[in-house]
Amino acid sequence: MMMNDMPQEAVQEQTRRIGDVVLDLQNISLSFGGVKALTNISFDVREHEIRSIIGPNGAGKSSMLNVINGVYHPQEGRILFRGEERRKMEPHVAAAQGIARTFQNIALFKGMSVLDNIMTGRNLKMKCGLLAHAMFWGPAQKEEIEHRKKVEEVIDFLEIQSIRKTPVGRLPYGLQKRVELGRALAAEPSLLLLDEPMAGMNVEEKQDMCRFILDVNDQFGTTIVLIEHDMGVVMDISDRVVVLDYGKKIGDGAPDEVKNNPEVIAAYLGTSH
Amino acid sequence: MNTATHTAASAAAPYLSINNVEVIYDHVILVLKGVSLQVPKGKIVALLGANGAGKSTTLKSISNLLRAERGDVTKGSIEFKGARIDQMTPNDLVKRGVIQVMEGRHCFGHLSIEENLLTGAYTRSISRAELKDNLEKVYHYFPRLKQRRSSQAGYTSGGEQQMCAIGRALMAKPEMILLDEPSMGLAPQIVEEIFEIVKDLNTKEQVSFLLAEQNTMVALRYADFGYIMENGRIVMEGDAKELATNEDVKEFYLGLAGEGRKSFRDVKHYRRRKRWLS
Amino acid sequence: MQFFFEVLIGGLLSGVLYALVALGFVLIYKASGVFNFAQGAMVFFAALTFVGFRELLPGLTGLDPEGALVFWMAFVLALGAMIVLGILTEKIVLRPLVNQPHITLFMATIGLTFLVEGIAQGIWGANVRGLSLGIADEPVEWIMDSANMLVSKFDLFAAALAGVLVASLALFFQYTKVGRALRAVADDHQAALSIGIPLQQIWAIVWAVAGFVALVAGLIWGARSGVQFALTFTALKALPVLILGGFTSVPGAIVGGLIIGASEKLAEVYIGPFVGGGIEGWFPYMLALAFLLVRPEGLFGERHIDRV
Amino acid sequence: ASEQFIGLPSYRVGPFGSNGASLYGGWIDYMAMINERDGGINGVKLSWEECETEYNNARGVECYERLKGKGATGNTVFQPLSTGITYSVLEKVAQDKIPMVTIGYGRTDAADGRVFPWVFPMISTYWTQASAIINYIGSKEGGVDKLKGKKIGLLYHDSAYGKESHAILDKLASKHGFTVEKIAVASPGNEQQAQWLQIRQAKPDYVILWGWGVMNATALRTAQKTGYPREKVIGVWWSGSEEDTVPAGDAAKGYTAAGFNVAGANYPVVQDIQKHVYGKSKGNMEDKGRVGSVLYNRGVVHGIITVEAIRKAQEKYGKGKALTGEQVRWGFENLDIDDKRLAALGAAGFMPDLKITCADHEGAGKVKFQQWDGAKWTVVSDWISGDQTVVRPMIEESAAAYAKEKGITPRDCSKEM
Amino acid sequence: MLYREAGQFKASYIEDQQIFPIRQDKIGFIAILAFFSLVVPMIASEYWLQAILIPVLIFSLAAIGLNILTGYAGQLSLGSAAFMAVGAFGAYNFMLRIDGMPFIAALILGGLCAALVGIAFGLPSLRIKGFYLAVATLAAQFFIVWALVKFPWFSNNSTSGVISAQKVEILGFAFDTPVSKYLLTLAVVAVFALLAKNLVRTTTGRSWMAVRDMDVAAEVIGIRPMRAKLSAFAVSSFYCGVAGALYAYTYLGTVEPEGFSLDLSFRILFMIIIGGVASIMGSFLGAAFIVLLPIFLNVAMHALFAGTMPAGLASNLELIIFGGLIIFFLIVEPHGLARLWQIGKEKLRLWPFPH
Ligand SMILES: Nc1ncnc2c1ncn2[C@@H]1O[C@H](COP(=O)(O)OP(=O)(O)OP(=O)(O)O)[C@@H](O)[C@H]1O
Ligand SMILES: Nc1ncnc2c1ncn2[C@@H]1O[C@H](COP(=O)(O)OP(=O)(O)OP(=O)(O)O)[C@@H](O)[C@H]1O
Ligand SMILES: [Mg+2]
Ligand SMILES: [Mg+2]
Repeated sequence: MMMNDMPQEAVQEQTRRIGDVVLDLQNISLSFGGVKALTNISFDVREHEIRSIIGPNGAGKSSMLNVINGVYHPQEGRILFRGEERRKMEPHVAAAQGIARTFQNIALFKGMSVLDNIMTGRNLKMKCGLLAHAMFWGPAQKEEIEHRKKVEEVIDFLEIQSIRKTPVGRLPYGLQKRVELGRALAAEPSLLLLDEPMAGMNVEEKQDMCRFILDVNDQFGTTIVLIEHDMGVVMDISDRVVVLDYGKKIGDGAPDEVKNNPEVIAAYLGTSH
Repeated sequence: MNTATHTAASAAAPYLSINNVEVIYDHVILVLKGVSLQVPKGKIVALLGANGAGKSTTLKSISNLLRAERGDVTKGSIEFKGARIDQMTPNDLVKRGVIQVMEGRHCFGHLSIEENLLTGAYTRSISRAELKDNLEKVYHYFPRLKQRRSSQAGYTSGGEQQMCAIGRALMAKPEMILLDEPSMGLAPQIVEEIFEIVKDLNTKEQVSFLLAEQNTMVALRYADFGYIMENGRIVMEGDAKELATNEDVKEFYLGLAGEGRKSFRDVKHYRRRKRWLS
Repeated sequence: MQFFFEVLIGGLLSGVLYALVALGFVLIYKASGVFNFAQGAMVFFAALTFVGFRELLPGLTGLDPEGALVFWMAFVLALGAMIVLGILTEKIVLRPLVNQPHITLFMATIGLTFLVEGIAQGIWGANVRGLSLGIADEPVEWIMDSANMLVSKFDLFAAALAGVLVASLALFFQYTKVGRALRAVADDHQAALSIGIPLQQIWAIVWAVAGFVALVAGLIWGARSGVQFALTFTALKALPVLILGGFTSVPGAIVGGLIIGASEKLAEVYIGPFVGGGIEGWFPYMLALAFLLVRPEGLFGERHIDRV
Repeated sequence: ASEQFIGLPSYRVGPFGSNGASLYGGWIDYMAMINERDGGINGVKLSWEECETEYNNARGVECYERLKGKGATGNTVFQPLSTGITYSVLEKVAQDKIPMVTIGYGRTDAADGRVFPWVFPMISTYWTQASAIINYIGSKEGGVDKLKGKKIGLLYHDSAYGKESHAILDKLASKHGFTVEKIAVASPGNEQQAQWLQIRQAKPDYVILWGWGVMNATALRTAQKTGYPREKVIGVWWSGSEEDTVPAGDAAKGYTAAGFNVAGANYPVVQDIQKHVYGKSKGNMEDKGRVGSVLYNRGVVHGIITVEAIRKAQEKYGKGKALTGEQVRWGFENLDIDDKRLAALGAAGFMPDLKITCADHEGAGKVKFQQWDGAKWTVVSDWISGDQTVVRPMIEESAAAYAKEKGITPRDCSKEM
Repeated sequence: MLYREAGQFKASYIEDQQIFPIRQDKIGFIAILAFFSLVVPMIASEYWLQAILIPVLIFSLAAIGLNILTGYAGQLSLGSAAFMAVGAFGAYNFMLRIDGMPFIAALILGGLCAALVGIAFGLPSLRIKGFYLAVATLAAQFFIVWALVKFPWFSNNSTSGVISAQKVEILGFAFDTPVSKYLLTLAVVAVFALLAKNLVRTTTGRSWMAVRDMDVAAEVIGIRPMRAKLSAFAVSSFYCGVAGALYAYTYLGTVEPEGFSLDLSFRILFMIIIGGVASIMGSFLGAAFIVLLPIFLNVAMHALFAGTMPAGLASNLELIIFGGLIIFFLIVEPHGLARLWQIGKEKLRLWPFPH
């Protein structure tokens, strides 16, 4: 009963909502010393879609995300974001343009509480200066409270009310992942990059996480780039999938297409799937 | 329902046994509330449970790495091959054949992959040739590592680091491996491979395993016996095959509801979980 | 020009002496990630213990106080003391602090500095003592004669000694099992424990070796300026060497030493007069700082890895 | 009976702990000797308490405050033995009415007692010393007029202390027509290669060593290494103790240094200490071999001056009574240790005669020179005075500036008794 | 069960954002402040005020400064004493050279000088990390002290390099007694501590901590490491500078550049490590501990061994115990006294149940 509230129109709506290309990566190459992490890779991401990147370990998936938000600077290639070409750019500029992300090896601020971690996500939107903060009076206080409200919304959304004040270092892995998602969401990004958000989770937790991702995608229209090794998840929730192997693109398309691509099967999925 | 299997497990002379262990972090945070479990010789035992249930803590209390995190075993005892091991140093434990592969990789970032593997054999005094043999064996299991052998481990990808950590433990030639979330962050193919390796080591070299895993499906497929942990307590135990068919387990840990696997897209967003104990 | 080279060579040779102290830091840092501020105090302790025994022994044994036998007996006893100090440090200070943040360990070594200074002076008294190693601190004659340039015999001897130490330690770290384990420990205490590397043993070994290096440095420096409390300040000379060479590199210590020594002396002679002199206190630090801006991990240091 | 309390802010650890041990040893031993031999000063026993400062200003101030109220009449004299601490308590002592005695260190212009009634930089100030050293060099050259055209190197500790030498030497240089080559050594001074190569290059006729701590031994060592004759190196009194020459070993042989007291254990006053204090195994020195060393004897000088001032004050305020700080100050200001008194104290030739007045808190203004022969110091000159015609105006000028800054009206000494 | 937050609910975020969301804490804080500003001046002796309370307060302020940089922003610095020196000499020169300069303004200007110097020496932190940076801050330590000695202008050409602080007067009231100096210090320190507390719990503080915990991640979410690090250097040096000025004006009265030695920098570092990294309260606890410990040891040694032990040995024993206690405290609680306090509170919350 309960599992059937997703009516048929919703599925149609999904196909409808996908818009134009927002992020276009053209001929990206990246190497570290002798290691070629990415070789001549091109793909695009459309507005509102969930775009997954899969591939074996060391294929260059994380490096790809790092290229998108400016942590790595590719030696070759062009990146077009909302039609603008971005040459060398710094991560905080990407953040200012509405790109947020989570990390493969949790990169929360260990010494801070959950609340503070998520509050940092709103950093970009806060305008008050140092002196105002020191006084904590008038505008600074108002601003703080206002943003706190937003953050509480995120906390409610992710159902982590009970651990608000806990230092994140003490949380189990799965919850840390969720907090990290919260931090990214707090920035109200238009493009969300998720690097293995479900690693180390059991099925139930993965289901929760999927739900969050889908809801974000639905409710806020956020475009999502997702790296994930759980094929069940990837095939179920993505709109299109890119497959990387040894830094090269070996497949790109709808989940079903990719799943049946022999090259992908050989390189990644293996026969047991 | 699980009394029968329980006796079965204890009947096969316990090799590693944990009795009623209680662990407190930082003098105030009580994490394990009396955990008991056994690993029979030559078996693979899976320790399952949600995030924060205390799986890693259990493993660390065995390998005695807790103290480095200001955690303490305040009650209970841990025995391996009939001898108490709760006061031993990790070094002694490794020499006795118990080694842990920690969750979260923990490779030595500044050492190359090969040096990482070589440090794994620190406790053994073996000839150069034998060392080389061992190294080759690990490379045989993980060909990817061979390709990256001279890269600094800190710069390799997440999955490569995971392989490195497991390979490093294998270099110690252990009899009992405590594997903490080996599948985390690995490509499905590799997960499968790793479990094959586990099985291989288990059958060919009689290595016993206690593995904490979130990937219940795979874990139960390879394990002989399973424990399910919630909130610092063991709430269910049984033969792996039985657990895999248990309805609750199926629903909550395998995501299989009645008629089979359900799409992630369709799972509803409501609190489904029934807690055995909270 | 002759003067320039004289200053240059003098500087290079002094630099080697700085490197000798820096080496002790590198050893411990490399093996445990601990920035051992007590190294200076250890140099003092070692030298003081050595002269202490050297004064004591003739009275006890009736041997010739200037003889080789007394020298070596004192050396061995002092070395023994350093090893004991190393082992105790491991037991009392480091073991309980495994896996703690580096700054905590750093602070602990500052505490250790007080402890070691207090113990050294408590045992041997605060007296300032002379120390002669039997190598005169005089110019090498033929260089003096042929080029009218001043190159000290003593400094040459010290440089050679430092060279041997550096070479053997570098080899040890790179190619032996224990050396590898030492580097592993520095990266991740807990992971090192998990694969059975006996941290205790490893640390005791390193601290003992660092003690040996401190003893050598203490003898050389003690012979230069007397055995007195100020030997602890040699640490301050070693720090810029250390950052320039890289905390984790044994050869870096020597190269850093050479660079710092030479440029500090040249700066004092050629820039000093314009700003009123006495710039040796900060110049090496500024130089090292400027250098770091180009290479944040020093010349040969390991890069800080932060991958996301 | 009553007791006279003296607070001792001492330093026995840290880089100068070695110096401190000798100095405080001599001082405490002298006071102990007075108690043992004479039963105190007219029956008033001396009592004291040490307070470790580690040569650190903040701790010095804490010691000052802590010691201030101790004893029946409070602390009656404060002798910080650190210029930094001297400055830190300079204003406090006037408020608290505790005389401060700084012998051979401290604030030079405090020699003007009209502006600094509570401070006594006795025997000789740095400026007087510098002038005396030039006079000594002059005497070796056959008269100060022979200094014309000579070059004198000044190797100084690069700190406020070292720079005390600059103004006075510049003045003397222009007066006598020599040049000064100033070379700074960064603290602590355990490396002087560059400096001595510069000296080797400049070839000065003499080098004045204005050092402290490890800098001294290193200077002598490096002088040897660069071939500069030690006979031409003249040290100040903080560079002229066994603590400076012993660690330099052979390199110190021939080196000469100034001092306002001499070394040697054969003076009657030291003999008395040996007999009455060490004889009863009550000595303060852990290393008895250092009794009679320069710094030990300097401590004895501190003791003598302190005791004599109290004795003097008792003459006015009542013999056999414990005095207040204010009363002891009078004792200091009217101190007059002439040769006769010195002989009576068993210290003839041990320290210069000393007469303090309301205007002149320095008193003697003389130093002796001693040469290190490789094992001990031997006196090589008589008491040599500084050139007061140069020094005194400088002091008065500086003191007047201070008085102006602080709004102090100098005392009129003709009205003081 | 005195210490319980149960039953205290917060109806608005304003309430939850307060410095002391728990009522007992707030009452405790007010009580402590009242005690130190009303009771202490009446009962404390001159010695306590002058030699203990004033320095403890001043060092607390310096420790807060260092804590901002090291504890909150994660940039290890060994140059705090030098920044104090800049503050002291800065304030001195403003007082000296500008007629009618109000003291408080000079104090703040001195702090601003220190902040500027701090920013200059903070620039390398953009590239350099960890101990490399720590050693690099030694450059500041040595260079600043050298410059203050070398250029007589800073000390108004005093031959000895020592400056004597001018009289402190605010609105015609002269602060020249220990009590008044103490109250002035207390007021300045309390205000600045409050400001610091505000800073660290708002965006500025969060961006510092973010950079400390993981600078790549911080940058990715839009925090500019440069701004965060430099602002931390500026604010930290400002605090140290103000502390330095107070050190000169309400504590010692006269200061010389050499007084701001590396030793002092270490002492301040000890304060934050022993007190508690990233804790304002820890800064106070640490300062009190490090100021009091040597004094306590010295007094104790005299009480116990006066006369029976050679003086040199006694002094060395003090040193040994001091070092030993530092290590002991680090082992017992690596997170400092502030953490012990917190654990105490947590236990109190659970009390009488063990868990
Ligand atoms: N900063 C770096 N320096 C050197 N090599 C790097 C760096 N970053 C990535 N690499 C290399 O690039 C390759 C791709 O790495 P990346 O992390 O992108 O893989 P991945 O696809 O995310 O793998 P995984 O699924 O295991 O996380 C790896 O071989 C890795 O070693
Ligand atoms: N060092 C620590 N200090 C305090 N609490 C800790 C510490 N380590 C773990 N915990 C707490 O102990 C509980 C159990 O943690 P543990 O890591 O054992 O769980 P887990 O079952 O391994 O979870 P996961 O699947 O996320 O790895 C968690 O609630 C965690 O917050
Ligand atoms: Mg990755
Ligand atoms: Mg775990």
